[in-house]
Amino acid sequence: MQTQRSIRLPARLDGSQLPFVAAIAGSLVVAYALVGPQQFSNFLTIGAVYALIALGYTMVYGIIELINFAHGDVFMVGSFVALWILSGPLGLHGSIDNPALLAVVLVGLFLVTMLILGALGIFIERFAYRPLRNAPRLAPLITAIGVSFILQNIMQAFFGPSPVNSPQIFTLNARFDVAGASIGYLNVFIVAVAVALMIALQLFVGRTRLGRAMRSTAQDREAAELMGVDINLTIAFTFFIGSALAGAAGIVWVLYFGYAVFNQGFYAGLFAFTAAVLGGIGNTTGAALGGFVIGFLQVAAAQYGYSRWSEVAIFGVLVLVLVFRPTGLLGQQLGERA
Amino acid sequence: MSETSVQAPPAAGAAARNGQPLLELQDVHTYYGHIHALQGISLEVHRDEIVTLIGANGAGKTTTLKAINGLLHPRHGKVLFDGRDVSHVPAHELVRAGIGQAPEGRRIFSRLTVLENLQMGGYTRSPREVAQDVERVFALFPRLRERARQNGGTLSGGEQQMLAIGRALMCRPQVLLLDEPSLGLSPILVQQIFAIIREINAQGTTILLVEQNALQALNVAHRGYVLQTGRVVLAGEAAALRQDEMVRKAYLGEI
Amino acid sequence: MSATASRASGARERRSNPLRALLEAHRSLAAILGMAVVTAALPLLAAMPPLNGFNSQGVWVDSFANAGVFVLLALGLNIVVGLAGLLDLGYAAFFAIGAYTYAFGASPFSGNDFPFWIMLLIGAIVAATFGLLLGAPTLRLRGDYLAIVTLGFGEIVPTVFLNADKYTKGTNGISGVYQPSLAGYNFTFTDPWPYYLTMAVILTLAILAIYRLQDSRVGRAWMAIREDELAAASNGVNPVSTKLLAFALGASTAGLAGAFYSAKLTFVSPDQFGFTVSFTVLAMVVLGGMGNIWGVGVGAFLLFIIQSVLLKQLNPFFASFGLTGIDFLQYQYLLYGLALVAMMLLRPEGLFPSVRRRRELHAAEELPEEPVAAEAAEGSTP
Amino acid sequence: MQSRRIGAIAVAAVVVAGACSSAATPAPSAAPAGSAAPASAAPAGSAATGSKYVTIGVDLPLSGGEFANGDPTKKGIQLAVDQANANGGIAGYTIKLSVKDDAVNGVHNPQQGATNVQTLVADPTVIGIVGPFNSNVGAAEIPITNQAGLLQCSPANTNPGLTKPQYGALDIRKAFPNRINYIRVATTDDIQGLAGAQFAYNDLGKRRAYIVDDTETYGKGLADVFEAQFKKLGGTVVKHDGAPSSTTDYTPLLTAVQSKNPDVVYFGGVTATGGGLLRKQMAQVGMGSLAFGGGDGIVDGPGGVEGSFITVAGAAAANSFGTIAATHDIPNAQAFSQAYQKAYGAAPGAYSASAYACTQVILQALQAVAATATSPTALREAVRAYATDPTHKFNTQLGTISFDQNGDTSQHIISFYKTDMTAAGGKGDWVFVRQQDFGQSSQ
Repeated sequence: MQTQRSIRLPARLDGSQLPFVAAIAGSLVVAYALVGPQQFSNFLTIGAVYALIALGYTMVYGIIELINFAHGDVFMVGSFVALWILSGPLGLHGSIDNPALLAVVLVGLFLVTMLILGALGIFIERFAYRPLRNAPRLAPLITAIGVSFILQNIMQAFFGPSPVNSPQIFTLNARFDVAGASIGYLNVFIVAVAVALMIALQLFVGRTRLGRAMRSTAQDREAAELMGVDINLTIAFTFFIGSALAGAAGIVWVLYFGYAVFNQGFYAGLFAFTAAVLGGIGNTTGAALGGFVIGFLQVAAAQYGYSRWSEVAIFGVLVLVLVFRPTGLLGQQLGERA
Repeated sequence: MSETSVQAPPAAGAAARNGQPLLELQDVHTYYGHIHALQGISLEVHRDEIVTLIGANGAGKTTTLKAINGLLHPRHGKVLFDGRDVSHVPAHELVRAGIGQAPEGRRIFSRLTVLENLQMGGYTRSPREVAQDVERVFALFPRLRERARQNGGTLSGGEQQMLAIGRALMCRPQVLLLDEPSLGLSPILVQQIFAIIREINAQGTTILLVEQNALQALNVAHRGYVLQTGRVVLAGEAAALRQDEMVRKAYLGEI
Repeated sequence: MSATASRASGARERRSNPLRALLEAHRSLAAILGMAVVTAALPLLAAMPPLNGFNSQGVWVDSFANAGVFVLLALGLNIVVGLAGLLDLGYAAFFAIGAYTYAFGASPFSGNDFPFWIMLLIGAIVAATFGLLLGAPTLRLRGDYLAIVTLGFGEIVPTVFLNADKYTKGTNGISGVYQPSLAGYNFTFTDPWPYYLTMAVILTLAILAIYRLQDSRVGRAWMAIREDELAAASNGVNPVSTKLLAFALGASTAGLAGAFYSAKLTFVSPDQFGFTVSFTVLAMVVLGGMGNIWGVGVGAFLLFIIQSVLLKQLNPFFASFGLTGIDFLQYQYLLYGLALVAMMLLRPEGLFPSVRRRRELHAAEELPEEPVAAEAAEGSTP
Repeated sequence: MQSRRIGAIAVAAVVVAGACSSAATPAPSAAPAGSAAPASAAPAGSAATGSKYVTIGVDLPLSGGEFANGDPTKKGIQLAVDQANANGGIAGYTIKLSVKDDAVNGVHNPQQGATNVQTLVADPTVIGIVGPFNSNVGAAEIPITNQAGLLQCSPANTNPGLTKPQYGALDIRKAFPNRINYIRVATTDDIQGLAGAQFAYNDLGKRRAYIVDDTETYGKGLADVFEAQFKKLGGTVVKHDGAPSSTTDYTPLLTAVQSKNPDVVYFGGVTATGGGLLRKQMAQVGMGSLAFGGGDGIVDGPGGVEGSFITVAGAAAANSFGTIAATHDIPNAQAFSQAYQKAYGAAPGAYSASAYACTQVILQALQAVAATATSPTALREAVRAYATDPTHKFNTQLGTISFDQNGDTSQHIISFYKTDMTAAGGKGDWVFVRQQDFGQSSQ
């Protein structure tokens, strides 16, 4: 059987997790002290995007040990789908000032985009990865690169090679002042959506039948099969969720940055993948944490005038973390399995 | 040992077991790559029986189970379950059809809790049935109730075996495949496990037991098959097999 | 499976085919002959249809020399990925280090003018040193964690060359890098042959060296580690030093390739060594057939020619069928992506899988742990 | 993309003229589209048979994200050649194009560029190359074409290092340092950075500049010159950040600099490497009212043109200024734009006009020397010698230009533009402010 992998999460908060929660809270305080309230909001926002993408990486890795390099491009497609829905069928141009209408549009946007993207994820898995499930490990890695090229080129053919503007349905100057900083409601919304999706994912994976099936399949595919789990279905479903979350990240992206471009998935995906590894690949909580860490590093580099070196900082931190914690911040320890 | 010592053919005991076997293998051949693992296994398991497969390392016992549970599909021959040819049905569907298994090495989901492991066992069934059956398993293995919230990986070997059997029972199998349930357990635990196997059988579950501990296996089983290099070399009533000279020499450690 | 077991089966294979047996017995000779034949045949092919329809022979030879750089890179990465089983996603970093080392050693920017032939070696040594520096703290990481660390390294190195502009001319790159000379003959842009022949010699030597390594104690240790690190370690193989050696050798090959590359292009800049280079080389190794030296070489050669020559001819190609309305160049990466997916689906083990590896693969597909592990354990319990 | 965009001029000028918002616009000539500059230079009566031809090589990035740069540029060349052929060719020659893509995996690649020019050098019918687009591709190509003596005209390179000896150009044309073969129609970054600093300090009265560059050749070069010149004038540079083109989120950078109270933000780079996004996000963090400036990399056409600065930045593009390294009062601007529109159904790209001009230079050189050359080799050399002779003047889409002893354009006029969001029918456009000759400060 394969080495142990799992999608792990704390099932519920108990005493053993207090140090963890305290560490997170402490890090947030330090982060706040280092960059101030305005940048704090900035890093939470961009961190949320990375975290959402990283979740898909980590789930797919957890279940089939594939570094799905096309995942960043799935996120990119998500941005374009959201952009298209807003400007195409909905025909929007500017902000929506009626909060009720805004809420309806947002709910619809998230539902439709995430469904479409989930379906795309299933499609990709079915045709590019499933046939290679028993092939040498690197074969699906190469098809992932191929899929990445394909997705980029298709989007480029449809939307052109330049950034395409999307209607920004949030009024940009809807902001409130707190602690001497001016925080956009959009930022709050994005962080809230991301956190809500992450909690929903935790609950889903932790508490539901299908979630259990996913974790079992990740741990021991054959044993899960002997429990009556349809492995193909479960893996497809994992892709569905991961891709839907990437779709959510894509929506958040167009809402926040107001544009999409065919190659935006490359670096976003790279950073998100780094986030997943930083957190301990296969671990959903770790992926989310990693996303925020990377967001913080970018913001801190900008704050202190080292933006030229922000990539070096990110990968440098990654190397350091892995040297001292070879399975990432929250990764499972090796040798757990007897 | 010689093949001339084959005693009663499997059909001999069938008179007592009316009608069609619940599970039947007809001349099953399987391969691992170029290795011809099973070279024509035929056996049958009737309702309410405990049937055991015994044999040395590499005789093909576990492989036979894999041919039954769908992890391995026979290249020739058939597997019939309840009269239906299931040779090429995928493993997860066979669970639904009523074949449950406690796999060799237990294969507990170590980072799922005991309760979650049991819930996985009942994966094919409705939540309400699962809740009922969890109680049933807890009644059978009180230890598991105490450890319900613990991760599977933290259990001792005996507890893990109980969990593996309990988990297999969760799908309400018509036939339960047990692969080496006594492996690595202390003698006392072995006794307990076999007692439980009897009890499960008494409650109406057919059992196909793969054991390397041939004596214990033949003690609980009604009938048995002796496998050697992918073939059935001997078959018969458990009591008869216990008396067989070759079995005694080769598997029961008697001289 | 232990190393000795697969070697034994390799030996069996050898006996079964006399020609193969002869060639394998004199593998060095075969490599030299093979490279000589290839080196002679390629320019001849280039002068014949259909190749001469695309480009003149000289341009083809120039492209072949460029392709040689990638063949060399692929051979080096194959040591790391194919032989030792370590996934390296930042291989371009060592390529960059080799290229910059040569640019420092022989360009008007640095004021140095060391001979190309010495710089080739120095480029390899410097790259290997960085390989050791990166590898020492990280090689104990499990498979894919190592992959991401190397990926990070692959991003860091060009960024350092970009931002340390005092020492590297930053984003402008170092231009006017000196071309090689040999016995008074100066290499020029107008004559691709010296580069081509030099590359052929380098490749031949590299192939000989890698064959030697593969068949040596070290090669067996790599294979053992690739198959089962724990078992290898318990059999006296030191996993860290063995992996480090693979890493350093892979890096030095890339450094060599980098030095040649910058000497031929006469220009290095940070953006030539990005992520896509690492990925392209990895795709070459996997497509060619990991672990198989000739397969990897052919895979790299084909992919390079597809990328830099054939895909660029899409428009003239389709125009010859009267299709002129569409700009096919624009869709070359769609085609490239489809080709990558299709090739992997059709031949997951690569175009030319090594015999050894193919056997492992197909056995692994169906082989359960049962006969190997479980029933062995069975016997050991009372 | 370490280059710059020139030829938005065409687009800008047309719309300016159309909007009548600038008094400085000369009336465009009423010449019909088909007879734009090069074609009219072809003498009548030279109607040739198609049997005799020469080739113009094209080397541009034509795939991946850089298609956006390369394709409209290529079409500018194509337009010039088609017009020349429609008028009976040049001196009896039909003109063919040999188009090469120097992008690999979607990114411009020096090695591919080198391979491409090797191919073109090997083709005896090639009399000149238009390209490359990117400076680092140029650095790999010029040594080859220099050795071969093949004329190369870049529509987009502005890095001084490619031509000027004091920036190391002699290393690049090492084979024949005094035989110039590489020319370009765009003024180098050093002049434009200087002009930008003067405009910000003198015209706009700004004193505290925040500079961001995209870490690429064009952007960083421009930003560094701007910084030096702005300080020389007495201004303060509050911070100079580098944000690689992979940057998507500029809010942390902007937030960090807010407390330093800059009164102008200068961007070294092009729209595609972040110019538009930076401006857009300035509005997002409440810095939208600050002046924003850049080089010709952001002066790339009105709103509505795909991927242009004003399109990407949207309403936030207001209060921006930019420079273009060319004269504003271009002859026949409208004719070119209309001809392009007619041929390709789209407005010209940022570099279409300069690519067109490069082609014009090659064709006019061919016209001048065709009669004297007896062999393809001689023709190639004659074209090169003619085009690079500083005494020869070329009548191009960018005005009358010649090339100095390094191959740089003689034209050192910088035009200044500001955004006007009411222009172009409310989509916003760059409007001409003034122009200045920096000829003296160019060396």
